[in-house]
Amino acid sequence: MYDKIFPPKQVVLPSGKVVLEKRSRTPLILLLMVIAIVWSVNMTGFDIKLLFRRIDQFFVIIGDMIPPKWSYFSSLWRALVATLQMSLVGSMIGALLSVPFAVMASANIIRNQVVVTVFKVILSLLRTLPTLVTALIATFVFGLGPTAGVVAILLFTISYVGKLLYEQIENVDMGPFEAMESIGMTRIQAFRYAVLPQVLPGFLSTSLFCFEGNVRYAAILGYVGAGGIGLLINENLGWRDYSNLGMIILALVVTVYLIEWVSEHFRKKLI
Amino acid sequence: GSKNNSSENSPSPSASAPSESAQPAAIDIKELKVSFVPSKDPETIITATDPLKDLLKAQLATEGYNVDKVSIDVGTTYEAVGEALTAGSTDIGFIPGGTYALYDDGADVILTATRAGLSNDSDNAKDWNDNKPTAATAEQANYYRSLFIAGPSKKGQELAAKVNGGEQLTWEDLNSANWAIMSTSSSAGYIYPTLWLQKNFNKSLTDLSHVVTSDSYGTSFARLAAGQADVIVAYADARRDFEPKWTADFGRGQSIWDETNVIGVTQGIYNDTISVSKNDKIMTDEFKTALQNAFIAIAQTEEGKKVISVYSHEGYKVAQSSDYDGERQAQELIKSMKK
Amino acid sequence: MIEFKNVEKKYPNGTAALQNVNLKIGQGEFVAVIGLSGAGKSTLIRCINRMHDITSGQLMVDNVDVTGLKGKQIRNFRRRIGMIFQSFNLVTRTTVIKNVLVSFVPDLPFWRKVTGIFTKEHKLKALEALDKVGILDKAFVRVDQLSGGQQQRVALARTLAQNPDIILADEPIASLDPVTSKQVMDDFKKINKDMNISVIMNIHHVEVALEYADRIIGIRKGEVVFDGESDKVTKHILNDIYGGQVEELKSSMEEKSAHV
Amino acid sequence: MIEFKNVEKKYPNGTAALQNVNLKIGQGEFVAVIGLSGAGKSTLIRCINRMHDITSGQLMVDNVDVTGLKGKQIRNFRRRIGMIFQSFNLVTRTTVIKNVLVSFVPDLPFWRKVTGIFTKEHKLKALEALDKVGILDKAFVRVDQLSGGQQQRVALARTLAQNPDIILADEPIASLDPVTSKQVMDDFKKINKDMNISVIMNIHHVEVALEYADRIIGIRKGEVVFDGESDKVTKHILNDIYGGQVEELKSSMEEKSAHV
Amino acid sequence: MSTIEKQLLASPRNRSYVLIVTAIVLLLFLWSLSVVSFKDVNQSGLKIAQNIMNGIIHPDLDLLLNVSKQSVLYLLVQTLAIAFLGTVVGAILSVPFAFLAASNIVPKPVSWLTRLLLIVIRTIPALVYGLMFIRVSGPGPFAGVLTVGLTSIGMLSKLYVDAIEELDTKVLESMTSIGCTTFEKIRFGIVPQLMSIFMSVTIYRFDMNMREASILGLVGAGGIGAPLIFAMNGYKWNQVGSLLIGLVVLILIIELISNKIRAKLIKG
Ligand SMILES: Nc1ncnc2c1ncn2[C@@H]1O[C@H](COP(=O)(O)OP(=O)(O)OP(=O)(O)O)[C@@H](O)[C@H]1O
Ligand SMILES: Nc1ncnc2c1ncn2[C@@H]1O[C@H](COP(=O)(O)OP(=O)(O)OP(=O)(O)O)[C@@H](O)[C@H]1O
Ligand SMILES: [Mg+2]
Ligand SMILES: [Mg+2]
Repeated sequence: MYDKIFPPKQVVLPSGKVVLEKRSRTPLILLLMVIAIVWSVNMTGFDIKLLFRRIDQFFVIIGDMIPPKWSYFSSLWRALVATLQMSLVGSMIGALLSVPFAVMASANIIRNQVVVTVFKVILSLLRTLPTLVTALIATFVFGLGPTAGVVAILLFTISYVGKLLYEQIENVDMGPFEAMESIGMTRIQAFRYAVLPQVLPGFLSTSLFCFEGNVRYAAILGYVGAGGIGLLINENLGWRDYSNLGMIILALVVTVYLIEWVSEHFRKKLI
Repeated sequence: GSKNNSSENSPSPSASAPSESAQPAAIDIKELKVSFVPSKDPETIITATDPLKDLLKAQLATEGYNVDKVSIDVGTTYEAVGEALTAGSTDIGFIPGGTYALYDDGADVILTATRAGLSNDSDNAKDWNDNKPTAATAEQANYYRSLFIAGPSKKGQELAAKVNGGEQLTWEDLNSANWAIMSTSSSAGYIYPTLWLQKNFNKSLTDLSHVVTSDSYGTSFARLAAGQADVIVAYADARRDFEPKWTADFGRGQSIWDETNVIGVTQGIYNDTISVSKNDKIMTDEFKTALQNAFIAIAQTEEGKKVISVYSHEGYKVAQSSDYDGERQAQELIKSMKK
Repeated sequence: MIEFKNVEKKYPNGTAALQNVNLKIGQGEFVAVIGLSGAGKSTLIRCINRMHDITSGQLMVDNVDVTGLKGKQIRNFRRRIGMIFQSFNLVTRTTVIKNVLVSFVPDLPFWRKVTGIFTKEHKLKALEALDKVGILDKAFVRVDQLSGGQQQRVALARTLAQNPDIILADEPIASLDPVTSKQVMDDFKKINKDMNISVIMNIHHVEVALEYADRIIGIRKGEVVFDGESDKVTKHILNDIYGGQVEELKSSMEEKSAHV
Repeated sequence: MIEFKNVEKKYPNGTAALQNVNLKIGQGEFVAVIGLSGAGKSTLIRCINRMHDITSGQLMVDNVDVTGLKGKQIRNFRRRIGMIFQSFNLVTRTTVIKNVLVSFVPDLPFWRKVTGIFTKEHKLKALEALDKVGILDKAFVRVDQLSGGQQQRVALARTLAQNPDIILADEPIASLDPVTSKQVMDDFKKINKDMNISVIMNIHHVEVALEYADRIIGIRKGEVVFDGESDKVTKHILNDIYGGQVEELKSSMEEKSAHV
Repeated sequence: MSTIEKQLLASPRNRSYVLIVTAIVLLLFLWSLSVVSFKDVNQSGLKIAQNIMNGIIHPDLDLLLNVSKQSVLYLLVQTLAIAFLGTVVGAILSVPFAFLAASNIVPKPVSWLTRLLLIVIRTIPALVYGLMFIRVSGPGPFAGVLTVGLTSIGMLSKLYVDAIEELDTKVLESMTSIGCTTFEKIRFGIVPQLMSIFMSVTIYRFDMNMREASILGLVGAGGIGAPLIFAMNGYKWNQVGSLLIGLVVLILIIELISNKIRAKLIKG
């Protein structure tokens, strides 16, 4: 298409040979990018000068957070633990459930294109549904508190890990899969023995990243009464109690760091 | 997009002021930023605020100010507008009294909204139950109350029966119920109910054993209807707002007035304010007065009424900082209880 | 015994990859299939274990019509036929023995299939298979740490562990260097002779084919144009199989020998 | 002319990779360096363009003492010497021509370096280089779509575009199959003869070395144990270079020829 | 046979390790499972949930199709602009972070410190960033862009780092042999390798940012978020439904396009 509008350039070598050079798409892409950026800048009122002039205001709240109020830890750790539990359960179940979804959405494993498309769209829809909405609905179904948060996290995990997983599965080397089939395995068995070992490290790493993300995400879930540390964040934001907020964030940072450290340890073992 | 933030432009008498007959030289203002926080459930989700821009421009022009551009933003949290006012990144904020009191280091209150008064205004809960349903009156009020509302659950009925029977509720009665309240910075959903508990039982909302926070009054009422909560706290006309939903969406057989009862009434809460930023060079006393006049005038036009009704405002009254001393005390009290 | 009767294979896009194929291959034969690229060698081999379906004709293996098999029957049938690929098709992230153990999966009870825990007996069998191809010492090494030749041997061991009657090999030495190729071909020969397993192999190296195989099948444009003992292959026959391109082939053969 | 005078190279960990090396290589020679793995072949080659520093002795290229060069001088000096690697070392994600154009980068004005926009003249030169190695038609194809042999040719073209006096090649055909190897070796030979570029090549395939190179340098344990014309290499000499392991080598050679 | 048995005995014993790790994970899981309870499931709650769903799947189409400056369509387009520009900002900020965090480029302590900083950056909730930026620019889409930009950094730089750590450094060796300086090596050896992966990661993040629009509503940072939250708070689920439909259609279109581009970038 593009090549028809911009016919390839001819390059003639001194020896008389002729090479056709396809027109680069880079200028067109750059042009489109520039147009898109200019349009968005207009649309959003983005103003880099204002940003630099007033950037000091950005740090006011950070300044208020330091030093964090250490004594607040005694009132936040329960909520933190609850948040961790919520995320752990939601992420683990979600990650496990995402596997069948991802398999059904992989064009190279499932031969029926309709099934594949349907599952891809399901995963996409799941990701679009705002977690706030799912969490709120969950509070009505499962009552108030962490169960609802778990469900919301679980749904999000399925959609996020599921999507990354099916992308990995579709990029996998299908040779071993073929070999397994030639041995007489079913497609599901062949998946288990030929594809799973290849995607396992990636799967674990996305799941752990998602778990860590969920710990932070659980912070927002407090907003709809799904429990956890989110309630405390909202409360302290409401009261402009930024030193307490600083303590919460510090506690979260330490937690996330520990999770990352542990997950890195196991990921290295696995690869 | 705005190329310049208004706060950086001090008002200057314009050289080429349009010579409007009897007016003194008009003052130019590049941009005026107005931020809204609907403190109650907004009438419509579409921010039908566009007409306000022109109304405000027109009114300010008659006060001798030429505003090039009015931009309006709608946030959903009070803190966002509060911070913006203190930082001077917005000029005018429609915020609840509680938020004003919390951010008064950077915000000045200029107006209080007035709204239709209600047919009940007693601070005795039984009166509200005897005179059901509550209706709007033609009178304007600049304050409202918060109610403790007991729902159709067994516990809720039990509490209501006690109140209607003229008995005093005990702390044990309240403590045995499931509560749905709003976040801590909400006046009607947290602060004033806490004050009430403090006055009557020397306790706070957080002392209750079974209490959950809702993201919105809608959720509170839904939980009340579902029996997940026995008691909720809400602004006085909330039941009017949720009357249709009660039977339609929350699936109750009878009307909200039949199934819910008031078991406590808080003192008056000042209505929403219009506050302006202190850290904003254009906010001279003259300009504040001009704004006060402009908003009051807008609220009297047909078109203006329509716009502000989106936020359940019906008119504006000039306000002083001292009007909110009660609010400040309440907040002090709650903060000291938290510690 | 494998028997092709008037087999034809058309791909969905209309390519007629096999036409009019009639062949009988007895148990224990070592057959090399040669032909130009695109002649249909891979298609021929893959029809035997139903990795592809034929479009008409009959394909009998031990007097069973393969075309009629379904689902579980196909899978059981495939268990008897080992397949070796040009690119080995191993799971490179796991150990050698795990790659071999895979052959036992279809026989396992469900819980073992899911957990991937194998019995001691199976492990011994897998090790034996590795021993047969001479890489017992690499059993617990990860496959991606092996050379190409060693990897092909793992693939061979995987197939042996399956205890097949027939081995199909699709250009098993194409991605190996000459020395390793020789070792792998020797392995094939040994297995073929010692265990009486039929070997049907696609191969591009004519000289290797002539050296190792008992029987040569030449394919051109989807048709069998030669079928006979290796010793009977003449330059003329090669010319026929390779459709007049034998001159090129010859020169490339010469190049190669000049080269090594 | 390249001249090694008593060159010694010790790695920081104490390994003496080169000792007592004295060599003179004239312009336009085709030299093959052979020896066991670990003998020091790569080290020898890499000292020439200062990818490694020698620890004592002198290394002169065209009567300039290479050891003394610094920073920009080294870079300018390297521009005259092309280097080819076993694993090609191309940027696989871009087109062939962009890989070749990289040779001109050090001569570009700053803005061109930043934007990566090359002159038409440079493009022509790059295309010519590609023409010389016979893959002009692949000029605008992404490298990862090429076969190994084609990739090595791109590397060769990149080096040619540099217009070097000397090409150093570290096992350029080790990862290629026999047919492609031959093509690449022919390219080397052609360049060497037509353009009078010196070629110094490490190589494991003795037969190939003997066939193509004018001169053989045998290295054992960091020392030059043979230096002479290819025709003069006898089994005895090979035995010496490969330290008694020539029996094995021989058998492997026989295997190979049996094989092709 | 005996050598075979010997070899079997020589199999690496990591069973106890695997068992212990599995046991720990299981225990953690069971311990966490204690937060889950289903005793609060009741009929009227289900009824309300059902009504909510019912509202969402019976969207208020008038709202969606009405075209004015404040219509859903306009706000959707504004969300698109916020997400796009936010992603651009995030991508630009992430590049230096990624290089500073890549252990094969900078010394260990530097990469460790950068990683720590990245954790801090991505741990601060979007709500808090929203407030910080509102102090800078006031409520509105500009604050939204900045918030989106900052919240994108966490994921973007992590995926960038992964790409950088997989760099093929052999190319650099050959560039050294050509006589290139460090700058030239980065420009012509590293950038071409990273470009397409970075682009593909960034496009993925753009897609995610569109979906996070509802969170922006919480801080008044423009776009479809505020109406979405208002509609939720007002229990107008048919309005929520219509907003979501608009969002979903837009996102599906974007996803379709971005998948195409990403496939092209990766496979060439
Ligand atoms: N999946 C397929 N769909 C359509 N046509 C195919 C397919 N696979 C192969 N073909 C075509 O069928 C013909 C035979 O292909 P086949 O792979 O059997 O050849 P081959 O002899 O194995 O060649 P090579 O030596 O290159 O492997 C070729 O024309 C090929 O293009
Ligand atoms: N960077 C290094 N640090 C320390 N020792 C090294 C280094 N590189 C090579 N050596 C050692 O120097 C000796 C010569 O290595 P060199 O790579 O030159 O051998 P080679 O002849 O090229 O071998 P091969 O054929 O395997 O490539 C070997 O003993 C090797 O272990
Ligand atoms: Mg084939
Ligand atoms: Mg070497």
